Amino acid sequence: MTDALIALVALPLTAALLALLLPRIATALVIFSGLAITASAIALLYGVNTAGALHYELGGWTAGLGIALRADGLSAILLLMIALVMFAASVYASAYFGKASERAQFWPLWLLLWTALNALLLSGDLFNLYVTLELLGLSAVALAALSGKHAAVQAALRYLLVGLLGSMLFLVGVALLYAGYATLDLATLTQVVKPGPIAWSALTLMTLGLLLKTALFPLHFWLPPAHGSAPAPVSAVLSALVVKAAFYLVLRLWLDVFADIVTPTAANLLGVLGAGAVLWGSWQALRAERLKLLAAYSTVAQLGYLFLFFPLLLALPPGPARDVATGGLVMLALTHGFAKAGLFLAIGIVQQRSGHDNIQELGGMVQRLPLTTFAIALAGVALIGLPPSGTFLGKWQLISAAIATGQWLWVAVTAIGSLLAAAYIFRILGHAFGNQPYPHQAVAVAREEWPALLLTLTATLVLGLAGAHVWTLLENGS
Amino acid sequence: MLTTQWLYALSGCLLLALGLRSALLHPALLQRILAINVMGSGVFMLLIAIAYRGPGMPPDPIPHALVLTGIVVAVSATALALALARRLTREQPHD
Amino acid sequence: MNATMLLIFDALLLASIIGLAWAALASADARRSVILFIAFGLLLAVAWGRLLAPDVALAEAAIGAGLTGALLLAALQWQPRKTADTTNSEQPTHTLLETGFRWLVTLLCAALAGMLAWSLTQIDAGTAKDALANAVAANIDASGVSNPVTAVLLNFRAYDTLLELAVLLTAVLGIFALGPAQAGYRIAGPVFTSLTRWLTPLLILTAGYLLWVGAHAPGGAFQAGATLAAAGVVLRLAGRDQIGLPRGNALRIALGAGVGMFLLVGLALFALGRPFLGYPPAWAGALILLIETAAMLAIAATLVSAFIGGQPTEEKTRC
Amino acid sequence: MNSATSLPLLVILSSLLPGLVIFFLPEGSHRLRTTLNLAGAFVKIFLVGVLIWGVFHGQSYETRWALAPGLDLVLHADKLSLLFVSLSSVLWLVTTIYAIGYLETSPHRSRFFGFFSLCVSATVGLALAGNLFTFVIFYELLTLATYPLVAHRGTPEAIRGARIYLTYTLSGGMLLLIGTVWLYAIVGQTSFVEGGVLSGLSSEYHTQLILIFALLIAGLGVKAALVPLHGWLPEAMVAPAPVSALLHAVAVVKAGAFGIVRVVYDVYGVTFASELGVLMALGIAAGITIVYGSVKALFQDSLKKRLAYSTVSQVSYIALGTAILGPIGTIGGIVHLVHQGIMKITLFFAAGNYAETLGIHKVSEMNGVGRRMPGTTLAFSIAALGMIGIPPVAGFISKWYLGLGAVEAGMAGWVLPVLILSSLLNAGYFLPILYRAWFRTPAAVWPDEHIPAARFETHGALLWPPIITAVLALAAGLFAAAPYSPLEWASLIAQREYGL
Amino acid sequence: MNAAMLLLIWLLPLLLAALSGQRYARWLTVIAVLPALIAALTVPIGTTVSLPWLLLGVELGLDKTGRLFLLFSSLLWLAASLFAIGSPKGNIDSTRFRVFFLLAMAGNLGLIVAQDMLSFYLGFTLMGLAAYGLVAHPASLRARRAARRYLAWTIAGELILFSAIVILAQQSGGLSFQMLKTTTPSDLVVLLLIVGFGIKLALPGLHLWLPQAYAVAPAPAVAVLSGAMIKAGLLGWLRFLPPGDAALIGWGEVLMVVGVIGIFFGAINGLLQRHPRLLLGYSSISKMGVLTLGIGAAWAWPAAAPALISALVIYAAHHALVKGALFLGLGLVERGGLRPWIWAGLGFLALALAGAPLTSGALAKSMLTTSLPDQAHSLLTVLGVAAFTTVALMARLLYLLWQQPAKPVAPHAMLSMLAWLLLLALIALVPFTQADASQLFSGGVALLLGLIAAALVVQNKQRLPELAKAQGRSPKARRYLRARWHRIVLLMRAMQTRSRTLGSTRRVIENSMHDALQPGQQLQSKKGTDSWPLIGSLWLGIGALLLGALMMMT
Repeated sequence: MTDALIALVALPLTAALLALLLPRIATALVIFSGLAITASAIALLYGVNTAGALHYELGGWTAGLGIALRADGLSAILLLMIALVMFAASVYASAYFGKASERAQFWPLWLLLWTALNALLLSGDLFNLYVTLELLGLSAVALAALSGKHAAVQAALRYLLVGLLGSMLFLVGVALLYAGYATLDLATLTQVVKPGPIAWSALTLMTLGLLLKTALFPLHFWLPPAHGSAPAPVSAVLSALVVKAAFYLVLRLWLDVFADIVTPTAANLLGVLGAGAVLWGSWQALRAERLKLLAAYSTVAQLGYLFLFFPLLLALPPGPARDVATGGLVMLALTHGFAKAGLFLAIGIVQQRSGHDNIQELGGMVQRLPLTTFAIALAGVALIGLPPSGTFLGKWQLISAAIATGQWLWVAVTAIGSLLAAAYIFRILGHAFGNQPYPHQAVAVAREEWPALLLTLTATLVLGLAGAHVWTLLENGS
Repeated sequence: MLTTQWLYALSGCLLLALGLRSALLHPALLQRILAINVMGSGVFMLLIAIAYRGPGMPPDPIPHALVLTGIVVAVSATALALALARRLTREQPHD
Repeated sequence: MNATMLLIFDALLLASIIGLAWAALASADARRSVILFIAFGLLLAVAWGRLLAPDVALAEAAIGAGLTGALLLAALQWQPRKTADTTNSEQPTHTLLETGFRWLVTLLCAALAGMLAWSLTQIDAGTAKDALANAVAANIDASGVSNPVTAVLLNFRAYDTLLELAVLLTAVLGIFALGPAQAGYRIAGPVFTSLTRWLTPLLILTAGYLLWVGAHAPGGAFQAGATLAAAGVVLRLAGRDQIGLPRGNALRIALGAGVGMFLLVGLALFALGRPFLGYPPAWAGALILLIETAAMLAIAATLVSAFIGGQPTEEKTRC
Repeated sequence: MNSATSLPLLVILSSLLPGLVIFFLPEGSHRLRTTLNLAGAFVKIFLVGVLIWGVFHGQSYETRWALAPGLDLVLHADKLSLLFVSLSSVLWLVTTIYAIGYLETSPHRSRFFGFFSLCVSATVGLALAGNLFTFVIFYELLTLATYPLVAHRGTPEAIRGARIYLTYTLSGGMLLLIGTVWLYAIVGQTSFVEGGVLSGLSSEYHTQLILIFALLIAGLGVKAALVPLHGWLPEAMVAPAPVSALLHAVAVVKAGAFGIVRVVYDVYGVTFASELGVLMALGIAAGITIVYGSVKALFQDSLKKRLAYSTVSQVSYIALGTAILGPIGTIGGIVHLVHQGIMKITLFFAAGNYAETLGIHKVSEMNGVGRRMPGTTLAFSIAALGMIGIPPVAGFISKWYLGLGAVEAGMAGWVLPVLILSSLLNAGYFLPILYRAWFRTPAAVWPDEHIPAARFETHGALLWPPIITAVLALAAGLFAAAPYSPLEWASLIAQREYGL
Repeated sequence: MNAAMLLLIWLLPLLLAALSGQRYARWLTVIAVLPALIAALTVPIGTTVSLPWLLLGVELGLDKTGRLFLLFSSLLWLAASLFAIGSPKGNIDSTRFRVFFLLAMAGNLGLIVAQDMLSFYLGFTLMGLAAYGLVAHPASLRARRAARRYLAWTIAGELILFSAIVILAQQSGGLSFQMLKTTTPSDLVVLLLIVGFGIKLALPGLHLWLPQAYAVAPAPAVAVLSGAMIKAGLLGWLRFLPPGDAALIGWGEVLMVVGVIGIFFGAINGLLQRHPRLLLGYSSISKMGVLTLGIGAAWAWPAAAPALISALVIYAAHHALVKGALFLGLGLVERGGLRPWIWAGLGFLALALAGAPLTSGALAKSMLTTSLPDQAHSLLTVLGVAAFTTVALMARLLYLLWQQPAKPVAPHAMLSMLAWLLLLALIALVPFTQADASQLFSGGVALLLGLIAAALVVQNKQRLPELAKAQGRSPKARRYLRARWHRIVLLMRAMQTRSRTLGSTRRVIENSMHDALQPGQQLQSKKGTDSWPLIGSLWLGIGALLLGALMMMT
């Protein structure tokens, strides 16, 4: 079972190297390794489900001296999501990048990003987390700048600076913790960390760095341009996975490692920022005039929901109630991952076929690109939080927990945010349904349409209907 | 903690703050990239100060290894940042 | 040197470091900033040496100050000359609000430093914090090398290093994706050209030495790679396009060599039933050297590529 | 899975699967699409028949599927759900036939029929929902499935109408969701149980329960078009006629009303709701809506808008019946669920026929249309009289039970005047139409005559659906006391709710 | 068999209505009425049919009252049907007319055999609404107005009845008339029933629909309207509020007062009319006053009720046949012009209505007066005066017919004349089969007095229009009335505008929502979001807050 832990890092990294060395067969290689990685993720999930949390000591050195890879229910689920989204986006990208030279540059970076994501989710070591964060950041920036357009490069540069600032603060936190507790192993740290200036400062600094990376309002400024100007498969992965990786770390730190340190007030602060993100992000998405910007702002908003969970989880006593709410959080994160990736992929199709992604000029799209429009609609369903998407279940738990703990503000925020989401999604669909003649020759490629469709279907149907398994997995894998 | 550790650790903090401030406030791109490097150096100094055990004592090798890794990561990031910045100026001709 | 002298030295050193950093960051002139930053890096190397971290000192000198400096200097080539003017002209445009925010940032940065300092006072001098250092010492024999830093870097925390090499690879691939390298440097003077004739082999030799010595003394793949890269930089500065950097497939192999070798070793061991990256103690030394050699090549190729700012084009190859 | 656990699911799938297949059919494959549509409709009716047979023989059908801890998707066939299910399956069949005729030559039929089937699937799911959670899911699905239908024509007006529709319904859905979650937070479950589940709660929760009730009703009231939440209904009239028929008679509006019935009877329990004092509020809201809708309808010249406001008014009869404590009022409300459906669908079919055959969209253009299209106009007349509450059309039965229930509950003082006033107003806006259609001399040319009178006054597929539903409306009233009539059914439901 | 016949009373007209578009449809109306006639003659009293599955459970049955009602109604319908068949094609010989005629017939005849409230109500409504089609049949503006007024009143009446029935059903716990005999109705119910049926019976104040409807509808339609259908109100009272309940005593007195008012109100108004149809219409109002009076008396003196009811039914039958025949006669005149023998026939009918000896009128009146209890002697006076006014009215009718030169529009149709003559014969002969001589000779004095009065009235005919003016028919008064109506119209319009304003307010809100949902071109502001000092402050500020929050632990 623990082989899967190694495979999840080694496979994409090896594939990246091979793709670098053998650009001609890179596409086939990516698809093949993508399948293998997905299989590993499934194996890992299976293992976690049957045997509980797994860990693997690299090099045979005990954790502390060496580095341990760890996987529990949460990380295993997210890893599978990463695998599926990346795989779908890979299939899409194989058609999206028309020129062989483009693909040759793209695939190695793409696989490195995949490596980084997997490594980050599996890492059980503070400093190793820093390295994976940097690997993730650099590969994401490199991919975001891939188009070479001025706006893209500019956005990527800002993305890079922001990412570096974030990592730096994270690293300071790591240093502080090492100074205080002489360990880098998360599991060890969890046991020894005590409230006090070191823990407070370290948590503050690490959180601060991660908040910047996960683009929590009001630190989201870098995200829309970066996600909005990257190539479509990259935008998909940036929005769906990369920001979520940073969020995952925040979650880990706050709920596991520093569980004894965090206070309700601090969690409320995150909640307030989350609320700001929901409202502001949704509002900006509503005002966006380009599809990609809309999707990017929607990401800002959707991340906000995740942060709304912090005050709720802290207010709930540890036990079943909190576990159920945590499941809701995971469900939201999962659904958003699939839906947003699918949305960006679909937007990419629109952009390629019509040469633009101006929302005002989408008239007739539903006739010419029915499957693409359908994918956008499905993604919209998930983003709004309508059933049967997983978001619906997630928001249910969000509202439920808020009511149970008497935190009505978050209920209102969720409601308004959802309605704003509906407004921006149906703004697209309204234009798409227009009966104006669609001026562009639009023949969609199945390799592009189907990944988008399947991802959004996963978000809306699979997660919604098979959602109970998420809770079971989290419970079994803890 | 030893006085030396203190001195260096505090300087590290200072460098960090200095770098952070400039990274946020400096109008020029190049200096901001430098500032982030300065920040990194501050953290490295902190780590190495922590590793220090006094004259004649073998220092803790782990922070050293971390810093080594950090330096390489920093140079990678700097190189990428500079490349991006260069691409940007090339795109945007100035006279 | 007695303790007081040492303290004064420390104070002076740190004051210089901070002063240089301040000066480098406060300057609006890019060139000035870069030069001050290189000086800052060199002084840092001294500081690392003072804190008994010679590996770091070497790396800082070679990479932090050296190659970063080179990269920055190269960047000055395309950096707009009139940064000073532009910043001057920008200065008065700060609105009151903006000024307020600037002060606030300054204040908060100071607070950050204060908070860190406060936290540091809380570090108790228990024995626990030596636990890891002791563990390293205890396991050093099984690591295959005697330099503890190298042991940590390439054995205990080899996984970090693997990913770090991946970071390097990512950076260079990112740079390559931005476009081909540009020949844009003026040819150095004849003195420099002749200098390169003996400087280059010297650097290569140094690199080899650093690599070899890393197993038991300060040094290792990174320092060696950086030195090797310095040779490339020197050649480049001498106006050579042919700077020892391979082209095409060979370059890709070189860039991927570090990660590749690491993975190869790790996976091979894994296939043989060992833990991933778990060297058998008897082979550890050799394997580490193998990996380090590949890593050195990769680092050098990467840094030179970064320095020339892109993928060297095939057409420019001189026969 | 045996039939007891799979049948409710199959009922949904019988329209869902054909719908999904239809999406992918090329525009030209008319025959296959029609076959699929009709096959689905007939299979559904057959399955519903099996369900009815089983339920009346004491068999219990339930599909249960866990979606999250404590949250089960439950499809449960009880008498109330079967009433709604049978209504929607039968009317779906009729509407499908009608839509096939109506959209004969228009573009994007695959898309249309795909969403059409989804819409019905959602309605059936909503009807079969065994708890409020499941109900909410299908309630939202219904919104989604109807949006493309309203926007179908793609004109700016259609898209505007669809957007308004959506703004209202999604906001309503959100309120419903919050109410449901709140309820869940208090009770820990949301199952529909005859007689309600809340009466055991201590009085400290009562304020909360009242607020929850307000949220739930506000959420459901949007679809049920309770004033002032009705604004979407006239705007959604831009949709093609079969869609209007569906919105007003089978699916959307009915879903809201059905939800109100569920909440009052099977969540709160009507006695408990009455104790809380919320029934009276609901009743007053319904009363205001009934009168307001009728008054608005008086002033509409557009036929479809007049019908739309009529719906606003009529659907609140259901809410009114729900608000009347006592089995008789309950019967009135529940039976009107069916009666309003068949009558209103007839009216919309007829309105569609006028528009499609002669290009008539306004009341003022209807002079003498009875002579040109006697079948359609006869159907229209029967339904309109039923709406006024003229015996023996079905509407009378509803009105009768509402009135009787109100007297029984001691609410006659205001319910009867409301009923009377509404009937008067109904007469005021329907009878002039009938007069024009039957007694005025027709204009020399019709506004836009597409379909010449041949063997029938219009296409057979357009003519027969309204006639069938008109006959149904007549039969539902005439044979109200017969076994298996909607009324009998409603009585059985009411007996169960009151534990009689 | 008998049960089937009762059912057929309902079913046959309805079924035939469905066929009335066919070519052979002319005789359908005659066929449709036959089951009722046969049932009235052959079906034994006490026959019941129970159809629990129909509607909310239908009970049909024939009792003594019902039988007589059925008899005279079916006879009148038969005569009217025959009369209608003789009418020229294209006018009332049309599918539409036949459908409404048959529907009204089904309702009217059906409600007579109904033994539960709902089937009665069903018949009543069917009759009332179908009659709208008869009134509205002529394609004239006047007919349209009259029909609209008729409809408004009818629907209002039906809704009031509905409320009453609902309450009554709740009070009695069932729908059957049988149960009502043991139920004490509440005052509200009684009031509602009085008003509801009072509209049909054209009680004064509730009569406004009647004159114009009678004036415009085709003759056979008016015949059944004035003869048969109007009596449904009476039957309604008898069925829903059977005398004998103490609660009705007070209401009986009220009803008697109303009846008296009705008698004179109808008579005086009738005298002021120049149009024979209007005159006859007001005469009906007056006669219905008599019936109202009778019912009131039956309620007020329960002991006398059985006899009174029999008398009232006879009176109703008499009035139905005579008034129907009068209208059919008018129809003949309107069509083919006045012929002496028609005038004679009308004269006979007028005498019968006025209660001249040897006519059905005498029989009916004498039965009514004799069945009144002793306490009701004042009513006798009233009835006497009423008879006097009837005479005057009839005299004026004959005079008007004589005076106004009729313009023949078409030749007389054999069938129509035959129908009328048959009806005349029936009216003339039936009294002799049913009554003893004393009853037939009563009322002579009143007739005599009446004739004298009529002569006086005829002499003073010049002054009548002035009287009409005094009644508020002057142009000025008419303007006033119109202004008042106008004001109501204005009010309605204002309401409409108000609702439109509300609508537009909502539209403004909606539009602004749309604007919000669909903003114009809004450029991404780079400056605002890219301000590093601001972002830095926010970022680090969040850090400071976070640290503070974390430190709040202890």
